[in-house]
Amino acid sequence: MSDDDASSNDATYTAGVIGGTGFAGGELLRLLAGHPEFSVVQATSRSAANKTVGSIHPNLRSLDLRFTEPSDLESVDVLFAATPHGVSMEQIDAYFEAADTVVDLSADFRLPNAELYDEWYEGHDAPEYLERAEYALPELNRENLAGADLIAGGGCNATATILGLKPLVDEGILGPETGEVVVDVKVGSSEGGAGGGAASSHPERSGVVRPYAPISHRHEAEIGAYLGLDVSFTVHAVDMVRGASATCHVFPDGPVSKGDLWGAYRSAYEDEPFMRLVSGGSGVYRYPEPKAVAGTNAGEVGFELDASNKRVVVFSAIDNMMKGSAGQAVHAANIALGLEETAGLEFQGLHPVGSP
Amino acid sequence: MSDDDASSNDATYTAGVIGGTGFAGGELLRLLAGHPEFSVVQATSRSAANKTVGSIHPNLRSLDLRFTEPSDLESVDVLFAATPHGVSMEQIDAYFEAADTVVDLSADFRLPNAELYDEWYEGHDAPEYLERAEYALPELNRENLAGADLIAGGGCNATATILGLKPLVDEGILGPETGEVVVDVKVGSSEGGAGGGAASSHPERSGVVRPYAPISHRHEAEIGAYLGLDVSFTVHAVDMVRGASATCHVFPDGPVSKGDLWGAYRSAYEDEPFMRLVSGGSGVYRYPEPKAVAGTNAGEVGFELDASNKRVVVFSAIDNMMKGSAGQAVHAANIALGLEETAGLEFQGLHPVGSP
Amino acid sequence: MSDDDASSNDATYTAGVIGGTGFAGGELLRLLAGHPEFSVVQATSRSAANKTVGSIHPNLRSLDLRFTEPSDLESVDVLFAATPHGVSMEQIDAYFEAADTVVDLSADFRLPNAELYDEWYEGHDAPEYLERAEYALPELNRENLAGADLIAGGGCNATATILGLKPLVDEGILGPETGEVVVDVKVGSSEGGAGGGAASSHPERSGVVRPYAPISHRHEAEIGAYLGLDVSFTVHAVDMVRGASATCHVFPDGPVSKGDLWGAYRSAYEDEPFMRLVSGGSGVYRYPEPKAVAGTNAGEVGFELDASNKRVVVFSAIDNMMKGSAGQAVHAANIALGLEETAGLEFQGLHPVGSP
Amino acid sequence: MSDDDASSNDATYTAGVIGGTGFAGGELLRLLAGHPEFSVVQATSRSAANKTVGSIHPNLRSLDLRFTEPSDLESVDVLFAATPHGVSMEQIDAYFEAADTVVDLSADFRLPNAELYDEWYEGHDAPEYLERAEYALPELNRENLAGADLIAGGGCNATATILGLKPLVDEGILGPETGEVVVDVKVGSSEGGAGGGAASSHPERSGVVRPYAPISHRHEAEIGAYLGLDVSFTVHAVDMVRGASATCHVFPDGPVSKGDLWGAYRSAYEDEPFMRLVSGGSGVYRYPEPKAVAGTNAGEVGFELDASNKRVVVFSAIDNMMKGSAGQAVHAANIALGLEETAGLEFQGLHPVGSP
Amino acid sequence: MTQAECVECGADVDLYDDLEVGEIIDCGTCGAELEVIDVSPPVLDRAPELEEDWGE
Amino acid sequence: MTQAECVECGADVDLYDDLEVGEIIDCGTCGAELEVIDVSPPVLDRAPELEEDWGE
Ligand SMILES: NC(=O)c1ccc[n+]([C@@H]2O[C@H](COP(=O)([O-])OP(=O)(O)OC[C@H]3O[C@@H](n4cnc5c(N)ncnc54)[C@H](OP(=O)(O)O)[C@@H]3O)[C@@H](O)[C@H]2O)c1
Ligand SMILES: NC(=O)c1ccc[n+]([C@@H]2O[C@H](COP(=O)([O-])OP(=O)(O)OC[C@H]3O[C@@H](n4cnc5c(N)ncnc54)[C@H](OP(=O)(O)O)[C@@H]3O)[C@@H](O)[C@H]2O)c1
Ligand SMILES: NC(=O)c1ccc[n+]([C@@H]2O[C@H](COP(=O)([O-])OP(=O)(O)OC[C@H]3O[C@@H](n4cnc5c(N)ncnc54)[C@H](OP(=O)(O)O)[C@@H]3O)[C@@H](O)[C@H]2O)c1
Ligand SMILES: NC(=O)c1ccc[n+]([C@@H]2O[C@H](COP(=O)([O-])OP(=O)(O)OC[C@H]3O[C@@H](n4cnc5c(N)ncnc54)[C@H](OP(=O)(O)O)[C@@H]3O)[C@@H](O)[C@H]2O)c1
Ligand SMILES: [Zn+2]
Ligand SMILES: [Zn+2]
Repeated sequence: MSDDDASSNDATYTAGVIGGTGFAGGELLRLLAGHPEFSVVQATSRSAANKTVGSIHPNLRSLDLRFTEPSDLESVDVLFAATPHGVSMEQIDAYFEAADTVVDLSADFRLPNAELYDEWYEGHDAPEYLERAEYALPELNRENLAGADLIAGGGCNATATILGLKPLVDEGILGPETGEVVVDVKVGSSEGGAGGGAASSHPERSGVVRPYAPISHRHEAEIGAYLGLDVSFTVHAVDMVRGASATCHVFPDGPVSKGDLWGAYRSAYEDEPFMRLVSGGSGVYRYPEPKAVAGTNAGEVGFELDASNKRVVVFSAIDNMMKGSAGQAVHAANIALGLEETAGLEFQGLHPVGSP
Repeated sequence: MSDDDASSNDATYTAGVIGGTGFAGGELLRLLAGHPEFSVVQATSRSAANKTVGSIHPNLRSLDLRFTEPSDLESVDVLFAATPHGVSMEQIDAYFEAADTVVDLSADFRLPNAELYDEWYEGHDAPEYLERAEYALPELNRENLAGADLIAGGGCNATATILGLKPLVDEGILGPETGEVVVDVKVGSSEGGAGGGAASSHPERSGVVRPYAPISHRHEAEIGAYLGLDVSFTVHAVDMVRGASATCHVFPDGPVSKGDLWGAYRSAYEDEPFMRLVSGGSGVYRYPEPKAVAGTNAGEVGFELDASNKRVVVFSAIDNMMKGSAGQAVHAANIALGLEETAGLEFQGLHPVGSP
Repeated sequence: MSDDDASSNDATYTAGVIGGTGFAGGELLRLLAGHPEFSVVQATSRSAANKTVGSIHPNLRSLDLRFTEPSDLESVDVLFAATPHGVSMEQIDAYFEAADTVVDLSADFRLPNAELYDEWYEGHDAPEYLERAEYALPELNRENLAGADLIAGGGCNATATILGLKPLVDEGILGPETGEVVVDVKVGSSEGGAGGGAASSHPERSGVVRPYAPISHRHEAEIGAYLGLDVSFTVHAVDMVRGASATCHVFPDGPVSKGDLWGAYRSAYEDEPFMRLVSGGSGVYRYPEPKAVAGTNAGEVGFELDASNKRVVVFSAIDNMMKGSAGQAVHAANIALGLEETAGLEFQGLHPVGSP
Repeated sequence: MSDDDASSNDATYTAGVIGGTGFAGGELLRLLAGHPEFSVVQATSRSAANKTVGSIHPNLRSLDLRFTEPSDLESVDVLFAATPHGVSMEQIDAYFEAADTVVDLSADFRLPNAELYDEWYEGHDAPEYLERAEYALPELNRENLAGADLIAGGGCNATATILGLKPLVDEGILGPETGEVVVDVKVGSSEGGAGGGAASSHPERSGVVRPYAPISHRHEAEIGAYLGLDVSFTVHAVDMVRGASATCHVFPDGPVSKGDLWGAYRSAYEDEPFMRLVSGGSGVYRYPEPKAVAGTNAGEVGFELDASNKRVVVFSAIDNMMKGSAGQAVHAANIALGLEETAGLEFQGLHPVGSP
Repeated sequence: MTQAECVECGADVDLYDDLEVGEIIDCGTCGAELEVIDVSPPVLDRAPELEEDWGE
Repeated sequence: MTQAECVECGADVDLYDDLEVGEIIDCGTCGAELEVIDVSPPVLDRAPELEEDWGE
């Protein structure tokens, strides 16, 4: 295969990726290398410095780029950081020395203030940046992303949940005073990152329905902060690699009709370039499913009304590596820089597809 | 492989299986052929009459038995019926002509009366048998199974749910007056039986998290009838063949402690031969998981207390083909006939195991 | 999601797809809708006429197109046919009435003459087209594809095998006179198309290593015709949806060095836009694997030299829905029409990825 | 669940398991605890000493036994060792101090002499035991197992291959002088043991067809030693947890008929309690498949005759954790001690079953 | 119960007494589908293969 | 940027200017791990294989 040149000449912006060997880092590299307005000039790794990107990410074997040490940052327009929690808050000043715009995928800058951060995590090193940072999810926060210079990618489970519930909150069907909101999430193994331990080995992780966060998942903090809802949140690992699916069981105070629900969801997402409503219909795919969006930046949302017990069930499905991390980051960067929102994110996904 | 003789001489009871080519029927044949007190004398099939049992169930290739037409029932002590809903209620008189004891795995005799049946299904042909039938789940109904002559196997999702919630109901932690009970179920593809359509084909069914019964699942009727609870019930198909996992999100009225919960679950299941409490602990398997019980008649139940929002999360896992159907049926028959409860059900399951 | 307009104005060529509900048809629709030089004006189906394309292919929900009956063909520049064997040979005159260029994905026009066809299939309805048709695989037949008006897509298993062995044939390392060539193939479930029966149901098809064509697979005919080799061919179904992997065990007559092999493979594929050599190296992905190319038109080829018994083992991996069918067809059409070879086929695949 | 008492009183023999936390060790514990003639008195582990067996093997939660340090061996009748290669050869004297009979599952004592061992491994610490040891596979070596005091379990891929080819060797259809024997093996992830690294993580290992031992697999040594054949051997990892499937492509010198083949295989295996011939027939399962034997000690063997190129294709399928390791070890111990051959190994496997 | 020889693998196949000409049974050893050609004495032949697609 | 030939597959490998003797890089064509033996002119050799278990 003839080599792609990682840096194409007519690209408008240079980009770097910190944590380039990771799962989110690999997806960032794929998206940015195929993006018409970006040219990747650096991907960092401590463990694979000097190696080709393709030695870690086999789909990127045609990319002519080698990892370099993160201690040696090149100057770029936009720096994407995809490291574990805690790294970016330590390095944030160095990042801004190297770049005008920083997009961080960790939890370091997701929460609006230090108090909330301390409640769910363990003390912030650079709290002064918390207010400056904008939450990356365009469906929630598009108006503040234009021109933002510090962007904090949302958590994948939080993203799925927020996309499912936001239309109900916006329409007042759901609010801090309404009843219980149960969010039952099912996720794939890529959510754990590339470094998995014993529980992530193939023999142990195959075929599971495993309650991996029965209670107290930190993504509740984001959901509370941005939707104003206290949710009862439980996450299960299931046998897929990519994908996050949130089923929200909601009990509105008063009567709600299917028309109300369609109204809420259509007005929220009709003009969104990446959102699809999937509720009923015919055939095999009647509700949101992770595999229908796998590999893409799309989010599917749908609902059903359980008249008997006044419940609304909301389904929401994303690819955690795309809409739930790297895709969301690129989407937000597109908005921040004033580019076409869908630039670099056009892939439509596959059918048939197994468990991508 | 030298042939097993399907009918061993010192067996106490003869058995027949209606619907022997089906998934539940195949498991019944396996269990009964390996049972020290049963000898299988007939397995029926319309589509595979004259063929060996092993031509359909490859694990039973050593069983020396051929399918025969269901129109031609042999006299047996116990007749197990594993046909789709509606068949047994039509044939029940014929069944009792052929056998003293009938164990039916369909929904035909699960509900306590015709009114409830009509509410969830479409009119019963033999309502006079509804009261006579005993629900097969020993953990719920052991005292009525001894000597019963018509036994109705529980639904697999209902079984998982009832096993999870019954201890809370027994202790008064949960009742008709307490708040919402959300039951979010994940099931494997064998639940659909052998006859699957387009949605069950491997390319479409692999890797899914698919809401297949978002609302109004008929197993709610059994749960309501036997636990006195209206539950908010949603079932998802996930990528496994065997297994049903129910996550119950429960909001007790008053404060509950972990001690209360352990008390409730231990007093309910401590002496049960097939129930295991799995709540926390260390290692890879900390909560109930279908794959830990796959192939066995065991049920795992566990819980977690979400202090912040007064929620109890209950996890429950079974193998739908065993505790959820064929195993439960044999367990109930053992009790009905006064045999050792665990007879024929001793298999301990596998580790490691993928997606059995 | 705002609708994609299936027919974009500045597209150069109009296209139609016969068999649009099928697996290959769906991939053709995805590729052509995203192709800068094509605009899809028709997708046919008998079973889903009038339904939206998205009702069958959930990834294409944003495509604004409905299926129409195949009896009612629209005039297009290029007609792609993705129907079962036997349909195109009956319809070929009608196809040429509707279109200037026909790309057929079935076996109908793959073989060079009627004699060979009759040997492996059951009599050809339009043998006069056999010679006119060009085999679609560019790595084998690029020079004859420019300007071709009837293009016959290769079989997916044949494609994997031919890509693996051709460099050895070209270099004279392998030929009709050399020893046994054993080709042991592993394929995913999408190879069977959308219409699967009992053996393709999820419970039966999951987790298999199933010899589904132990001998006498028809793709041997293509391999014989285009490489001049009689191969010992066996195909196994394994648990993935997409992908075909061929392991060729080859016994050259004389001594061969690793340098000879690298020379053969590099000279064959160094300039090929879709071929990658993967032979050894470090990390997790050291040889060709279907999942490294899933969703893409790439082919991976690699080898190892078993000095002890003078065997060369050649590994070859493709996505059967792409390089093995729809991607190959679009690639060939690009060449036939003089377009950029990679147009519409730029997707780089995913990492991590499960079993796509 | 009421506890099983690991040591039942009427058991004839006491047993210990070295490497009890491993995959093979866990299966040994399951089999021996359920065996009518054994009582498990010790299971060792360095990493989990003092922990319950159920904390590692969730299926054995009812077993009342804790791991102890391997340095502190109890006296037993039979000691099973399931440690990585190299451990048993160092400890063998200590083992014989603790036990009358030693069954080792590693490669340490599999080969008949030190020369062959040195050729494939790196120097033996206790070569004097090599001749004393008996290869555990009863279908190959039953006559020497009775009364043996050192038994060496076969490699799982070697076992699958030997079971497939032995009938042909016995009948003289295959021999050192006949042509190439290509053995193309597909295995599950449990073959790698519990300690897997990056390549065994779920995201990387799912959905693979990965050539993991393209050439020079050490099991060739056993096959050569016991069948007298040099085989061309290649092993692929596929997406299952349990199972090894060997496809042997064989080219006999002279003409062979289907009758000859049936004769060879029937005479070899007709009286074998664990072997099944599966060759053609009807339905979904026509040839050997790992999932048809998963969880059992059965081996399936079948064949097809490729008249056109004088090839015989032999298929062979086992569960690597059973017939390929723990089950084979217990089977051999049964023979060594003069017990019923099938004792403790009666489980018939499951249908349907996914990827166990 | 009488027996007949399987034409595919040579194993004995048990035949129930009321078996009729034209019935199809499968051999318990090799699984081949066998047609009853005659009943006294019993003769079996391979049943015509249904062109059954079982996985491609 | 200078180049050296991969000893495994013969392809050219781009070498960054500050590469030092002893560093390990992988060939972009065949993936082989190569050790820098000399820098002027640059010479590569196969890096000693780590006995890495990658899947068994
Ligand atoms: N996976 C998801 O679904 C997902 C979704 C949303 C958000 N995220 C967030 O994205 C981030 C990355 O997640 P991931 O799943 O891609 O994790 P991952 O696969 O474990 O990758 C982490 C990357 O960070 C690098 N790294 C680790 N520690 C570092 C340090 N101290 N300094 C510099 N580099 C360091 C690692 O490479 P070297 O060790 O080679 O340097 C690796 O490239 C996390 O914050 C995660 O929460 C992930
Ligand atoms: N699968 C589960 O997880 C599960 C769990 C709990 C309860 N159940 C219940 O168990 C029953 C069987 O389920 P399954 O999953 O085993 O279904 P299945 O695989 O579809 O099997 C149905 C069986 O019934 C036979 N049959 C169908 N219609 C018949 C008729 N009119 N008369 C006589 N036999 C007939 C079929 O064989 P022929 O067509 O060859 O006659 C087949 O053997 C159902 O009622 C189901 O609700 C199943
Ligand atoms: N799947 C692969 O990996 C692969 C690889 C290489 C080549 N191919 C070839 O590509 C072709 C399609 O394969 P597939 O896997 O996509 O099969 P498929 O999923 O079964 O699709 C077949 C399509 O053809 C239509 N169709 C069937 N009979 C027809 C008729 N008589 N007239 C008009 N339309 C008809 C069907 O739709 P309606 O019933 O709605 O009309 C359906 O859309 C086959 O020839 C196959 O050999 C497939
Ligand atoms: N897996 C298969 O399919 C298979 C098939 C045939 C044969 N075998 C053979 O069976 C043996 C075990 O394989 P496995 O797959 O079960 O491996 P595994 O899962 O890695 O287990 C190895 C066990 O050995 C223990 N161990 C490791 N080093 C030890 C030492 N120096 N001294 C004492 N105990 C030690 C480990 O426990 P602690 O670290 O806690 O002590 C662990 O319990 C191997 O020799 C393998 O070749 C395996
Ligand atoms: Zn036979
Ligand atoms: Zn190289």
